Formats: sequence, C-alpha cells, structure tokens
Amino acid sequence: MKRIGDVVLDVKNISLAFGGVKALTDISFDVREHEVRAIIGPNGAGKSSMLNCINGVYQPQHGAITLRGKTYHGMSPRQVAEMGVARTFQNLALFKGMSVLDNIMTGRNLRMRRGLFWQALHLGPARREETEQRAAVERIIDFLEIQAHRKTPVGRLPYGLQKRVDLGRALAMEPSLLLLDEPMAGMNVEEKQDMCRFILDVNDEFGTTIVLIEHDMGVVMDISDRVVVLDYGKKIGDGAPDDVRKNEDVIKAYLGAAH
Amino acid sequence: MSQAPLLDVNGIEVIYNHVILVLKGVSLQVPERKIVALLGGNGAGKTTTLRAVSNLLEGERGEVTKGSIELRGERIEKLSTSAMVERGVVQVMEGRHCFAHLTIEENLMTGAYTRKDGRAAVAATLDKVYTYFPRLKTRRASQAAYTSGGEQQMCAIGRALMANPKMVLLDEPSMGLAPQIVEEVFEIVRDLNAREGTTFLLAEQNTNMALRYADYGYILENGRVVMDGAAAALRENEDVKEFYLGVGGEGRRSFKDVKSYKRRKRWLA
Amino acid sequence: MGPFIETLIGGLMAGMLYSLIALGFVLIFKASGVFNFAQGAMVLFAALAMARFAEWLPKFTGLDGKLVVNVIAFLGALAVMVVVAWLVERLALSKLVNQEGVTLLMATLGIAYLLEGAGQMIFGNDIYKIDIGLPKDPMFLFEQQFEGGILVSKEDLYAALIAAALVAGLSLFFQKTATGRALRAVADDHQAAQSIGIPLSRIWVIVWSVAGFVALVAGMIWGSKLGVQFSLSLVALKALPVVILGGLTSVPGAIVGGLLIGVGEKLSEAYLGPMLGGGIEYWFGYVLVLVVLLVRPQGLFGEKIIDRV
Amino acid sequence: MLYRENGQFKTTYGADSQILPIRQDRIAFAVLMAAAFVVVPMVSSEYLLRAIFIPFLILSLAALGLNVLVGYCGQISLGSGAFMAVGAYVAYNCQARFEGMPLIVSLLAGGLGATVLGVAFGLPSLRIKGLYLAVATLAAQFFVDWACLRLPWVTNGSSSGSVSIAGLSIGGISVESPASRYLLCLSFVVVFALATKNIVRGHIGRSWMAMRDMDVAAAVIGIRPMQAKLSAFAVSSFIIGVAGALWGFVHLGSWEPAAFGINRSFDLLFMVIIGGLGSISGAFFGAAFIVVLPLLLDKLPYWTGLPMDTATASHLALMIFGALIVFFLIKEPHGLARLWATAKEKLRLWPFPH
Amino acid sequence: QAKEQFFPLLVYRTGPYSPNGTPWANGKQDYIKLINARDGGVNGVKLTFEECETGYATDKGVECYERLKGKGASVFDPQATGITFALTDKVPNDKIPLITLGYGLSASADGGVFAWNFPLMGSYWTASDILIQHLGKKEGGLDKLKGKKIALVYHDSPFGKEPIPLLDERQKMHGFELIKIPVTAPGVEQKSAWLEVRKQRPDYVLLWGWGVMNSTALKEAQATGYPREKMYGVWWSGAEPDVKDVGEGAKGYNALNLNTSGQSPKVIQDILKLVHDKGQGTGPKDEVGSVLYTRGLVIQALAVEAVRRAQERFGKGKVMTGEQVRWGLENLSLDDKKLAALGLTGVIRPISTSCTDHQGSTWARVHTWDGAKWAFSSDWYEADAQIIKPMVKAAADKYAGEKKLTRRSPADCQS
Ligand SMILES: Nc1ncnc2c1ncn2[C@@H]1O[C@H](COP(=O)(O)OP(=O)(O)OP(=O)(O)O)[C@@H](O)[C@H]1O
Ligand SMILES: Nc1ncnc2c1ncn2[C@@H]1O[C@H](COP(=O)(O)OP(=O)(O)OP(=O)(O)O)[C@@H](O)[C@H]1O
Ligand SMILES: CC(C)C[C@H](N)C(=O)O
Ligand SMILES: [Mg+2]
Ligand SMILES: [Mg+2]
Repeated sequence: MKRIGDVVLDVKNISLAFGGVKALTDISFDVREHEVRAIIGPNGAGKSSMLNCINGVYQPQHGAITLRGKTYHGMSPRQVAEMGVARTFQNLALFKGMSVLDNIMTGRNLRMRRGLFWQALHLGPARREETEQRAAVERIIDFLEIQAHRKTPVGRLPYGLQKRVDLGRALAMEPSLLLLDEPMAGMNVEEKQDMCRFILDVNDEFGTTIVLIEHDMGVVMDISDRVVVLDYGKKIGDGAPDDVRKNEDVIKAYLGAAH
Repeated sequence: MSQAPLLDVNGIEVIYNHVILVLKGVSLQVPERKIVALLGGNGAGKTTTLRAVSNLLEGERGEVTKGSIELRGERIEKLSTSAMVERGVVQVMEGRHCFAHLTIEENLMTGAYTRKDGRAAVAATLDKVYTYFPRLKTRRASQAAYTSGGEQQMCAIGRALMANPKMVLLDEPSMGLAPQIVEEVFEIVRDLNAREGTTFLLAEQNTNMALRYADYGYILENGRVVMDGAAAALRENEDVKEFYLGVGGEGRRSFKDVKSYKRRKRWLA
Repeated sequence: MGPFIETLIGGLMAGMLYSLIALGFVLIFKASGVFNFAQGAMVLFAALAMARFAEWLPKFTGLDGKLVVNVIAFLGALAVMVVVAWLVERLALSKLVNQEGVTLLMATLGIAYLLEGAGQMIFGNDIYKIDIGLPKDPMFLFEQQFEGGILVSKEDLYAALIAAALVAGLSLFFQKTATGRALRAVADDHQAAQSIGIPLSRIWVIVWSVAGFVALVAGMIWGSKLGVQFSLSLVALKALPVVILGGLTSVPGAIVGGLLIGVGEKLSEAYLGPMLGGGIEYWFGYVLVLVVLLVRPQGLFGEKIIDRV
Repeated sequence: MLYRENGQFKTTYGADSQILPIRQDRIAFAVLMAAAFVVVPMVSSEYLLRAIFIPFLILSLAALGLNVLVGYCGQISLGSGAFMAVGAYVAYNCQARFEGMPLIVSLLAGGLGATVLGVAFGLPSLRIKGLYLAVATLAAQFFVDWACLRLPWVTNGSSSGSVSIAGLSIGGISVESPASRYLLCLSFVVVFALATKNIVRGHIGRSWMAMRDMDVAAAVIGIRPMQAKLSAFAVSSFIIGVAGALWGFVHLGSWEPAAFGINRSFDLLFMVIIGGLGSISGAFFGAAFIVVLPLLLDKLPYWTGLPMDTATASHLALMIFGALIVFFLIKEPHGLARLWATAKEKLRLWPFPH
Repeated sequence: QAKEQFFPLLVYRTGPYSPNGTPWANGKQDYIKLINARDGGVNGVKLTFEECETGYATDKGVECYERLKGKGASVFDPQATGITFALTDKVPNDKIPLITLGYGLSASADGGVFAWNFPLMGSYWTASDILIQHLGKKEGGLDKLKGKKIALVYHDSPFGKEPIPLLDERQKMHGFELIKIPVTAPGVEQKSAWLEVRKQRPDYVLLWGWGVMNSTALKEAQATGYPREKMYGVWWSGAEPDVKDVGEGAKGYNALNLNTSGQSPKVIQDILKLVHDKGQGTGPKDEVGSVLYTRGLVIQALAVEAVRRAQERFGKGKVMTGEQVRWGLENLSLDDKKLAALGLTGVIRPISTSCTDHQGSTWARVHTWDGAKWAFSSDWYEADAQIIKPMVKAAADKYAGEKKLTRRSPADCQS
C-alpha cells in the first residue's frame, strides 16, 4: 500500500497575470510525497500556467513556492530541474530533429559532466559515462515499450507515441516530483490505459510524486489521490476525488451535469 | 447507403518522403448529410487520410500514390486545398494550428476568406461561432499564441465554421478540451448536421463520444481499414468495446487496475 | 554647425532611400514569412529593365518625349516584375510550402543569383542611365547664416518625397484590409492558411508583384542617382539593418529604422569616423541594430516574438 | 543484396552507438580514407589539388564548423566570413610577429582568436533569435571586414593592406608542394570531423540540438541555455577560424580582407543548407557542390560547343547555380546528405519497396 | 602541327568592375586576333587565348591562374592589383612573368628583386607623382602647394592604398595637407566621403577609383557641388564608362592617361578593317579605340612584342616559355620606328626596359572630359626619378628581406 508522506511542494498565494489577463489568482495548495495530485479545470483556467510557475518557466507576481523546504519566488528552470522536478508538456515540446533515444538521453544531461575535450575524443571517461547513462535510458525505453522506435526521429512518430517519449524524457531525469500536463490527450482508451499503467508504475516503484493535469475524468477519478480544481484562475475545489466530484461549483464550472 | 456518397475514397496509398508507406489501400465513403467517424489508435493513419482528402499532404512531403478520391463524383486528388475549400470542404487540423500572431477574432475572420456572400453574412456566422464558444468571445482580442490549449482548439474549430462549409474534416476535435466542452463540441456537430446539413468526417480517439454522435464508423489500424459499420453496431462489437471503449466483458474497468495482462486484438491474429 | 546640419539632412535622405528598399523586405516577410534576400536583385532587375526600355523605345519606335518614354518604360518594367513574381511562385515558392525559414531564405538567395544572371544577360552589364528628370545639382539654403550655405541635394529631396508617399500608401493597404489579414495569416502558418482556403499561390503572386513594384520604384530612384549597374543589387545590404531595426513585420518600422540608421551612420561617420580610422558607416547600422535588439529582440516596432510551451 | 544490416547484431551499447553501425559503410569509409590519403595526392594534377581539392577541404572544414552552429544549435549565422578572417589574421600575426612560431600553433591560435570573437558575438544570441540573430551576426561580418581594412595593426602595418605568407613548414618539413598542402588540410579536416562527430553524438551535442529544437523545454530538463549556446558558438568559430587560417596560409598565400567578405559567408551557409543541416557529411556534400559546380559551369561553353563570350557564360553559370540551389531545396529541403540517406534507405529495402 | 603561343586572359566582364574591365578585355582579344589576321602570328607562330572570368576577385583570380597556367601560359595580365599581390608570390615558382601595366606593386619596378613583375609604363607612385607635379604647375610652382589641401578619395584596397607612401613623401616636401578619404569597395556608398570633402573643402581631389566607384564619385561630387575641374583621377579613373552616364555633370573632370584614345591610330584602323569588318570583333564597334580598350590593346601588344623579342634570341618561329618571355620583357626596346611599324605611333611613348628596370617609361599626360569626349589638356610629364628611385629600392629591399630573397646577379639577367 502507498505511504503518502509529508508535504513536498507547497504553493502559497500564487498570482500571475499577463497584461490584463489574470491567469492565476491567489492559488494555494500542497502536494504530499508519493501522492498523485490532479489539477483539473476548464480550458484556460490556468492549469498549465500553474505548472509553469512551479518549474520556473513563469515567475509569478505574488506568492511563494516551497519545494522540499526551499522557498522560492523566482528560480530558473535549470535550478528547479536540479532539485529533481521534471515535467511533460501539453503541446509536445519534444526535440523534433532528434531520435527517440537522443530525446530521452537529454533527460540525463544533468548527470553528464565530461567536458568538450573528452567528448571530442570520445574515449575513456566520456565513453564510459555515455554507456552508463545509455543503460539507464534503455531501461526507460523498455519500460515504456518503445524499443522499436529507438532510432526513429520523433517527428515521424504518431502523436501518442510522442507523448510517451515526452514522458520518457522526464523520467530519464529520475525526478522526485513529476509534473504531467495532459499526458493522455489525443489517446484512445487502450492507450490511456497504457499511460495510466506507466504513471502508476512510476508512482509505485520509484515513489515519484506526481502532479497531473488531465481532462479525462475517468482517469483523474481513478488514479489520483487528491484533486485541485481551478476555474478562471481561482481555486474552486480541493480534496479527494469523490468529494470534488460532488462539489456543486465544480459540477457547474467543469464537469457538467452528465458526470 | 443507397445514394451516391458525397466523398468516396477508393483504395488510396500514401507515402511520406518517398519511403514511408502509411496508408495501404484505404477505402471509405461519406454520404451527404451524415457524420462519419474514423477511429483507430495512434499512428493508424487517420490524419493522413484526412490530409489526403483535403490535399494538405504536399506540405508534409507526402503523396497519394494509388487509388482515387472523388467528391460528388469529381476526382479531386489533384486539386489545391483552396479549391477544396471553395467546394465546401474544410479541414480542422490536428494540433490546432492557430495563427499565432493574429488575435482570436482575426483568426476567425481569416476563416471567412473564401466567403463571397457579403459582410453581413460573415458577421452573422461570427456571432454564431461566438454563441457556440462563449469562451472565445471573452478572449477575442488576445493573440492566439497566448491563449490556452483548449481555447486554441475552439478557435481552430470556429475558424473552419467561418467558411460556412458543406463538409468538415475534423481531426481530433476533442483533444485537450474539458469534458464539458467536448460534449458541447459534439453537440455543435450534431446541431450543424441537423440544421444545416453539414457533413462531417471525424477522426477521433475519443471513441465513446464519436460513436455516440456518428452515423457510421471506420476503424483504421496500421494504414488499413480493419472494420466498419453503423455506429450502433460498432458500439456493440466486443473488440471495439474492449479496446476502444474500455469496457471489457465485465463492464468498465478502472484505470487503476489496468496493469493486467493485455489481450491481443482479434484482427491481428 | 553648417556641416552638422548638412550631415543630418544627408543622413535623413539617405535613410529614406534605405527605407524604400527595406519596404520590399517587410512586404514579403509580412505576407509570407519569407525573408527575401532577392530584394536587391529585384531592384537591379527592375532598374535594368526600365533603363533599357527607356533606351530602346526611342531607338526602335522613334517615340520621343521624355515623359512618355519613361512612363511606358516604367509600365513595361512593371509588367516584367509581375512575370517575375509569377515565375518565382510557380517554380519555387509553391514547391516550398511549409518549409522552415532558413530554407526559404536560401531559396531566395538562389533566386537572387538567377535574377542577377538573367538581368545582366538580357539587359546587359554596362552602366545604364535612368533619366527621370530629377535635378542633379544641389541647392544651398541659408547662405547668409552659414558660410557656403546649407547644401541640400534636390535629387535626394524628391526621392525622399516619392519614398514617403509610397510608404504611406502601403501602410494603409496593409492595415486592417481583409487581404492584409490573409497575408499575415500566411506568414504565421502556411499549412493552416491553406487549410482554410487561402490560395497561397495567388497571395504570393500578389505580394511578390507588389514587392516588384516597390523594387522598381527603388531601382528607378537609386538608378537615377547612381546609374544602373550590377552594384545596385548591393544596396540591399544597406537595407537589411533597417528592416531589422524597425522590426521585420512593421511598415512604419521600415521608415523609422531607415531614418535612424541613415542619420546615425552619417553622423557617426562624420564625427566618430576620424577617430576610428574612417569607414565606420560600413558597420554602424549593423552594430546599432545589435545593440537595439539586445533591448528589444523584435526590433523597434516588430511583433513580439512568441515563445511559450 | 550487398547493402544490408541483417545479421549484424549489436550486443553492447558502445557498438550500437558507433559512427557507422553498418559494416558495409565502415568498409566504404576505409576505402574512401585510403583514396583520400594515398591515391588522390599521387594521381592528381597540380591544378586539381590547388584549385579543387584544397579549397574543397578547407571550405568543408569551415562548413563543418558552421554546421555546428546552424545545423546543430539552430543559430543562423551570416558572419562566418568574419570568423575565417579572424582566424587568418590572428594566425598571420602569430607568424609575422613571433619569429619561429610553429605553423600548427599559429593555425590553432587563429582558431582561438575566432573563438573569442565567436563567444563575444554569441552572447546576444541568448536574447536574439532567428532571422533577427542572423542579421545581427552580419554585424560581426561588417565589423571585422572593416577592422581588417582599416586597423593597421591587424595587417601588421602592411601599407597595402594585403598580407602574405611564405615558406610553410612543419617541424622542418616544407609544406610547399601541392600534395603536402593537400595532406595538411586533409589531416585537419579528418581530425576535426571526427572530433565534431564525437561531440555531437555526446551530451554536449544533444544539448545543442535541444536548444535548436525547443529551447524552453531544454531549459526545463536542465540544460543551461547560456552554456549550450556559447559552447556551440565557441566550437563552431574555432573550427571556422582554423579553416580561415588554412584558407589564408595554404590556399591563398597572400590575401586581402575581401577574401573573407560577405559572399564567403553566404557561400558557407549555402554549403551547410544544401549539404544538410545537422549532418557532418552534409558539410562535405555542400562544399563539393559549391566549389565544384561553378568550376564545372565555367566549362559550359566548352562542353556545349556553343560560342559564348565570357560574360554570357558567367551570367549563365550564375543563373544555373541559382536555379540548382532552388532545385535542390525543393527536391530535398534537408539537403544532399538526406538525399543520400534516403537513397541508401531505398537500397537497403530493395527489392521490396517500403 | 601548327605552333601556337598561348595567352591566358584574366578578365572581368561581370560584377561592379565590368564596365571598365570589359573594354580592356576586348582590346586584349582584338589585338591577338589582329596579329593572327594581319601577320599570321609572330614569325609564323599562331597566337591563341582563353579567357577566365575573375570578377576582380582575388581568389577567383588565383583559381584562374592555376587553371590557365597548366595550359601553357607564358605571361599573365591579372587586371587587378589584388590579384597581382596574390600572384607575386607564386610566379617565381612557376616562372611566368606578370605584366601589370600601370598598376600592381609600385616597388616591383625593381627587377632585381621582383624578377617576374613588370609594371610597364608606370605605377601608382609615378602616377601620383605626376599628378602632384601637374597641380604644382597649375599653381605656378610646387612651392605654391604649401598650405593647400589635397584630398585623396581612394578605393579601400591595395590598389587605392598604393599611392599613399608617395603622397606622404611629397606632402613632407611641399607642405600641403593630404586628406585621406577611403571608400569601401565597390564604392556605391560615397555620400559620407563627399560630405567629408564638402566639410574640408580641399583645393584638389585626387580620385583613385575603379569600376562603378568612378562614376559614383562624379555624381556625388555633383550632388555636393564640388567643382569637377578640381578633380584629378588616376589613369584608371578617366575613361568613357566613368563619365558616360554622368554626361554634362562630369564636364571639366581631369584624369591621367597613359595612351591616346580615338579611332585614328593605324593599329585601331587595322583592327576595324581586319577584325571587326570581318565580323570577328569582340565587343561593339564604337568601343574600339576607347581609353581602356586601347590600354588593353597596348598591354597585349607589349606582351606580343616580348614574345617577338624573345624569339629573336631563342629562335624565331618557336613557342616561347615563361622564362623566355621574361627575357623578352626585360629587353624590350620600342623606339618610334618600331612603334610605327606596329601602328602604335602616338598611341604610347617609346619604351625600353632592362633587367633592373621593369618599368621602361614613366610618362603620362592629363586629359579632360568636355562633356562628350576626352581631350588632352597637358603636356607629357615624367615622374621624378629622384624621389621614386630610392623609395622603390627601399621597398624592394624590405620585401627581399621579408621573403629572404637575394638580389639577382647580373649573370642571372642573361638567362
Ligand atoms: N510528415 C510525415 N513524415 C513522415 N511520416 C509521417 C508524417 N506524418 C505522419 N507520418 C507517419 O504516418 C503514420 C500515420 O500517421 P497519422 O498522423 O496519419 O496517424 P493518426 O492516425 O492521425 O494518429 P494520431 O491519433 O496519433 O494522430 C505514423 O506512423 C506517422 O509516423
Ligand atoms: N504567456 C502568456 N501570455 C499571455 N497570456 C497567457 C500566457 N500563458 C497563458 N496565458 C493565459 O492564461 C490563461 C490560462 O492559461 P493556461 O494555459 O494555464 O490554461 P489551462 O488551464 O492549461 O487550459 P487548457 O486546459 O486549455 O490547457 C489563458 O487564458 C491564457 O490565454
Ligand atoms: C586596372 C586596374 C588593375 C586598376 C585596379 N583598380 C587595380 O587593382 O589596380
Ligand atoms: Mg493547459
Ligand atoms: Mg492524427
């Protein structure tokens, strides 16, 4: 059984505006170790912006984020990455010109240190390092079942597989906190099942904490431990899936009557 | 399907980059005033099929090497995309493709580029689109690049509607939309189909939704049509149920329990 | 003081002429996302056509009367430029839909070579004259106040006025008309524009024809000043920083950029040049651009560069 | 068929990430190297060596360097002529000012000089992108052109502004004969090509490509934009600088700033794009195209047997050159290297298409 | 098989310099055709040629040189100072002489060091020297130049920079002020240069331009109101293409000239009759006899005479090698009689070279554009050997020092 732990990520009173558009208004929530935390909300509610704030792509105007005891207001994406946060992107941000293998290898970049000189020679340490990291990446490739596409340029892969590679790249960072932005968009049920399997495995086996944005309520309700609901940049609900499902505001703003 | 179909795709093959064979003889018919769904997993070739119809393959370095495509009996493989739009066939591209630097409203207005029926008519359509997607109205003055993924999706659909099309090729309309909006989009499809007689060919992953709204469905796997039939019939098919609707023999299975043995699809055997 | 004012005025007028060429770049970029390196070659081509037509007309038809000849030659050259636009679309652009910016840029360099070769082959590679009656001798103002007066080149003055009129006209056309919007849509995303029925080929022929027209006017003015010869195509290099400074997508930007660079480079040449060894106007515009871009990466009036995930 | 990878299984990751994973390719490569090092210098005429092979090699090297920047890191540069110039002039000054400076050291110093400039002009790339950057790099081009022309110490006070180098030798061995010059260039090219290939398939190369393809995502997975871009600028300009030094020392012998003008920059960019962005072999294909084609076109009147005066012939050559560039871009926007790869892929699948 | 003497012709008929390069190239070609048509070659040796387009670019020029030298070249006229600089290091190995008539390295007049360069009839030092003499004469004595301002508007390249050392020297001697205004190649952007001229108001402007730079300079001078009468060009800045499209605006402009122009000289008549009227002419007929055409013709004529002279020593009716042609070039002696025989009477002054003097003559005249044609406006001047000789020697010695060359011995001159 899962041991949900302490708070690892604490978001406090975050506000973010672009010109006149208030993307986020005074949002607070927390994420606990090992849990799967979902963020849902209608389109344009500010979900992706929230992730962008967490990993340093956007700098919120107000509020603070505390990650493993370290509070920050503005950190570069790289610094956040060094603290073990990885993410996937809503609009596929893969490196189009590179193969699947190389894309996932970039996820190991933080761990590779050999400088230009050794790289140029491709001998000794550089080669050893490369082989070691490659082994780790191969494990991820096996795990995601994309062995056959290893050398394919990602641009040629169908959308669903690209999403998987995106996940693979994030996993390669061996993150302790994984932010997933609509990882299952554009997939059919079978593929969603696969994706869920991967997410749950990561969560179970490596104990990775997961923040998940998803529009498929079936998925959200089934696999998340707690759910935050945003609407027009405001938080309108927070709690266990079943509670959220019954929340009037949430039904009105997001779920619609049918669900 | 008694009357001659509006669109008749006959055994087409599509090759990308001269080497990658993607469609291996796909045939399908779309009757006038009907909604036809094109289903299938990732990489099955749905998008490619739609591109072949709307002639958007060239920019992707793809080409139709075999077979024929007819619209109302006219061969259309050689037509340009804009000629297709003039014949009333508009595609909503997968992955949104809004004009990043144009505002939402400008995006919508470009959709009316081929319209010849005057300003007032265009304005009326714009109003219609705004009533379908109120969210767009509130964001009408932002540059499309700065709107959320879902807003862009709405914009792309709305933009196609601005052309007052006879037939719409919808590529993954539900992707990235909130469930409520998905519902709405499909309602809009049904509405347009019923009221204005617009024909739809709809590539979808969301099989459940698609089969609820479509009249007929084709299932594509690996560049071939592996199954087709009336939507209702497909919904009852065991394989479709299991692999596309996620309801195995014993009812809907939780996503939490999927880490089980995967069954092979019967048609691959 | 006198020399300062003269330099300033000279700079302004040179700047206006740069703008004229920059305008051609902006038009095509705005409307198709193509950074058209062939603009210089188009200027040369158009000017050669006009110069030679003006020379041949009286010779072969016995027509004379400077105005008539010039007008007919101008129209003839314009027709040639439309044909060029059509050919460019047919043979190159239509086959490069949806390609990346660099690829298109390289293609226009190829087109530039083609035009330079063809232009000189058809029309010759000597120095030719365009005589549209611009006065060549300068006028001197304020002769009382300044020793030797303030020199103003009448020719430049007229040229600047023509340029200004052209620019004003084009900005009007571009702002808000439906065609203008379609053009911008094409620049953003070729494929999406196609998908909603914008006929790329027609749009491109139109834009390249308009750019051809601008090139012709620029060629006519520059040609009348400098003579028409291969080197005319090099003036495009002077217009590049102007385009970038003003912002690739902004018509008014091309004007402001032109004036800034014109004035900046002439003044700096006159006052900083002697300290640095002279000739600094050669790079001044580019370095100015570099500095400005550091502050505004999209140029002064360009559309903000969008990058978000 | 002969060209198959069937049956060649990779059992280690090392083997799998070889530069040439297919055995037939390795054999072909070995043959090519043998030909380049042994056969070519033995059988080629002086003209062939001096006017074709040497410029081809040096420009390939420069294109290789530029490809690092444009092809791998996605930063368009129109200023590569300037980097070649800096390489050449720094190397020249080393030779002219320091008695007995070894040739190789001077050449590498040229590369380092270019690196410094490259990094300086690379700094703006952190903010400026795309075509804006491309035009901004022209600042380097024009500034350096100007400096070489107007600052006397650049040319070591040569009153004409033209500088020359004579009596090349390495460790006492004269490098004057065409064959020895050719071998010198070839060695540089091979060494740099291998080193570059190694870098681009390692993590540094991947960080360049990541910046090129999607810089925000790259930052999110922990790549430092500054480090990635500047290292690309540095490596690229180093190689281009060395190529520039070779161009001055080995090919021209005596040169003026005009030798590294803006046309050189355009030519290099052509090579990279026609050859194939982000491909090592592309640099060679591109250089071959740009070096050899004009020479072939010069022979046009001779081949067609048409009496054609020089001017017409060279205008025609210019037109054909332009037309071919457009043609190849249409045929394969990813360059000759990709065309080659596609051909190989077809061969591999032959006789079963697709 | 008939014997053939091959002449490689480096030319530029395209690019910014083509208006000037083209008549020059035509003159060279027509003269070869004339010799074949009129004399059947040189003592029975037919003359052949092949052109190579350099575009005035140094690297292209080097490529052309490499290509044509393999085809039996025995003398080159690079048509550009930049190319000359690049070839100067190469020719000693290949043993092929360069004729750089009126251009190239001024120091290469010293045949003792520059064994393979022949700046026949003058260099940029002699040219600038003559111009200063002329200005001095106009002012009523060189001493009157004191306090005057003379601006040098020059093509910023080895070509344009060549006269500077001599002008500096003269400046020291006479106390005028030399203002140097460089123009970046190819010279279509001169606005600042002429605003500078206007600011400085020099008494004279010396123009060291080539190609489009010349006509542009005249147009800018007009636009900034600088009197053309006070402008003096080098002999490369005073031909028809430079003033043609400026027309009236260039009236009064002066330039040096090394040769006559016009269609009256016998050699020109011969060409018209034996080449052009036979439909063999290279360029348009009305260009024959123009300034640069004639200059090209003269260059080719001297090359042919060198071959003829060499044949006198090494065997008539034989094909001459580069070394033999060099001997011919070092032993030219064309007096009035010989010139007359060649139809060159009045076209150039007599010239005679030696192993140490590769120049042979340093005379030039000034001509002036009257709005329709060039007309001579001064007498012949000879450059002041007292000033130039030591400069040449010093520069040549310095060059020899850098390249570790030793001066040729008198014995070497015999080979
Ligand atoms: N431009 C292209 N170049 C090369 N291959 C391509 C290209 N576009 C698509 N493909 C290939 O064609 C196959 C079918 O792709 P297509 O996009 O039609 O699938 P799809 O059914 O729409 O999938 P999805 O549901 O993921 O959108 C895929 O394997 C893909 O890799
Ligand atoms: N860089 C930006 N500049 C301007 N506005 C922005 C920017 N990023 C986001 N926005 C705006 O902020 C709001 C929230 O956007 P966000 O992408 O976070 O929505 P979302 O919840 O992820 O929606 P979806 O489910 O559709 O992806 C939107 O209205 C969007 O237009
Ligand atoms: C005719 C010439 C050779 C003059 C030229 N500008 C030069 O280089 O010297
Ligand atoms: Mg989002
Ligand atoms: Mg698809």
